[in-house]
Amino acid sequence: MSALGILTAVLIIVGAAFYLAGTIGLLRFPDLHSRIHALTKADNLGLGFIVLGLLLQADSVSVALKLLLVWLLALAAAATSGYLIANHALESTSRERPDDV
Amino acid sequence: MSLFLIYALAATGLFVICLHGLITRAHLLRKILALNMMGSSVFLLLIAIAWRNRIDGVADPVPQAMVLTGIVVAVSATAFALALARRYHAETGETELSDEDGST
Amino acid sequence: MGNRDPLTDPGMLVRILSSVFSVALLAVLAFAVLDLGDEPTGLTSNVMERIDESGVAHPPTAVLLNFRAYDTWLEVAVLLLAAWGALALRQATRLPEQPAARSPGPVLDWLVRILAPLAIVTGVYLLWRGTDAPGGAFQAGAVIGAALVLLRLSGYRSVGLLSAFWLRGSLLAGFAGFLVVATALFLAGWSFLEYPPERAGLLIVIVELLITWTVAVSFVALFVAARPDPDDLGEESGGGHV
Amino acid sequence: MTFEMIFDGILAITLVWLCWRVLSAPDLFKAVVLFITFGLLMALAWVRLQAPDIALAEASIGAGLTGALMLDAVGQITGRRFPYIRSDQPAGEEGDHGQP
Amino acid sequence: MDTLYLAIAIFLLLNVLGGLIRILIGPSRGDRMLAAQLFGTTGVAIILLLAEALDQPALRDIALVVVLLAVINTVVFVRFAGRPTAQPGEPGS
Repeated sequence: MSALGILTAVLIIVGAAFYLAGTIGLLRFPDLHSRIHALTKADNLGLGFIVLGLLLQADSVSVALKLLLVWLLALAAAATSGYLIANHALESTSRERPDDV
Repeated sequence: MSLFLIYALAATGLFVICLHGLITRAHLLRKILALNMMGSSVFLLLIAIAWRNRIDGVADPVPQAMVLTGIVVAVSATAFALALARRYHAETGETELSDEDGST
Repeated sequence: MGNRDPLTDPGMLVRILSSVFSVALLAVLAFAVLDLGDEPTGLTSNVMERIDESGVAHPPTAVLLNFRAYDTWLEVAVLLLAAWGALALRQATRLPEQPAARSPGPVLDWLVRILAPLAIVTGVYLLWRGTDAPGGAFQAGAVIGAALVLLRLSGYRSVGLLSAFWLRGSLLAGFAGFLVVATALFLAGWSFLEYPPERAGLLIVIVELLITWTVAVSFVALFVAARPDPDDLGEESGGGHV
Repeated sequence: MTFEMIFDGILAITLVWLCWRVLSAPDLFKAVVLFITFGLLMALAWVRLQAPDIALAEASIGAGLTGALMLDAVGQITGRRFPYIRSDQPAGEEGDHGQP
Repeated sequence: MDTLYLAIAIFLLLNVLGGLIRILIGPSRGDRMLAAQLFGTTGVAIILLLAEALDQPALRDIALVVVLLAVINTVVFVRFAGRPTAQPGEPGS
């Protein structure tokens, strides 16, 4: 296995470890907001490392650009979703709503 | 246990579970979910067969095209059923169609 | 759900009977699957033999738009009926505006400004790729339609707000396009929906463009029409509680 | 026993289990979220069966239309303040049959 | 190398299985959506790994589409489906 291959393997394994951390955070953290915190960090970094590892194996510029685009979009989408869910939860708990059980 | 068998058996399992759900669940949304997944199970079986019939690594494109057609038909039917169910709910406040004997 | 006596409760009886039937059916189906054998059958070789005549290089696209164009044509008809039916349910002739909501907020607005154009570009890319790689009219239409839905959801409420004429026209475009092409070919001496090999590529591109547009508009129509119209019921308007 | 087969086996079992949970989960909202997950995993199954066209369609339709429609519908049907629910509806009803 | 990609893909699939527990136990709707959100990103990673392992470049387009459209579900949830607080009466698991 070439040095590049080893580096890819290491990066991908690190990425997978971040996913594991994210899942554990999702399961173990006590409330919604800390779960969001754990999750957005973990899955962004996890996907980031996996994309980085795969980038080293990319055989053309267009493949590399597509991988980067996927990662950047995932970053933006995850951050926004996390914000939206957190904001939503915050608003609904701070405001008393007669219709909530 | 080949890839074909794994997915084909999963497809039969899905089909039977969805059929059971379709019969026993009264809630309209649940029935729509069951119908949708039932369609997916049939597609899964067809695509598994297409994979089994591959020649030189090319899966049979005819079932694939059929399933592609089927997915669009399934999503149209699901969306229309949802529109009907929601209209029904808006009109009556009900989420189930009642039986003659009222046991829903 | 359980805890009920099957002798007195018909619902429980149905459940038990259905379970028994399901298990029996599972056994039959599993046996049928295991009995299929190993030798490949199917139409792969037939398709690959004649793919050069189809005008496209990607087998599923060739099947969809040339060899089995009938299926695709009728599929567009189903989509048309579903969208038209959903619109009729709310007795609207045009897409309504969504209930007034608070602004989507700067974060979502920022994201949508990036995502929606990119999604539309991706849709066009999938359409373009469809002739020789996975992708094609339906996937492209679905992605573009989803982008339009996303725009509507995030406060751009005029997106897809077509007049009745253009909305109906867009829903009809795919179906009508197929019909016109098929009729023209029929009059030119070919059989119905049989493309002349040397023109097939061009005709397929035209039909695909129309289908993409129809699928995209249908998706927006189906999504918006799924919400029952408060005005129809003479009640105060307002959809979700947001 | 190759890695491919392990992947397929886990995926197939998860699909069947998810389907069962979608139809038996007491909470409708939970069922819909599980259904969205089911769609995502289905796309993985299409990938494994060499049907990238279908995976593409499943991904775009599942994420872009079906999931959104289902969430919207469940919001209407379980939402207490949805204006169409008549006042004689019991206030605590989840809107799902089979709630204990 | 392909074996490593597949092994990691299996690992990520198992992660999804673990995350499903959060959907099952809730407690709030936001938690469930959050888990679904994580599955989207995990699915993208799995698809990218499979694209490399099975040598099917077209799969990267699928990953792109999943990423582009994943946010729609969250937006619909926040606007139309979110009855956000945990429900005390809801069954725990």
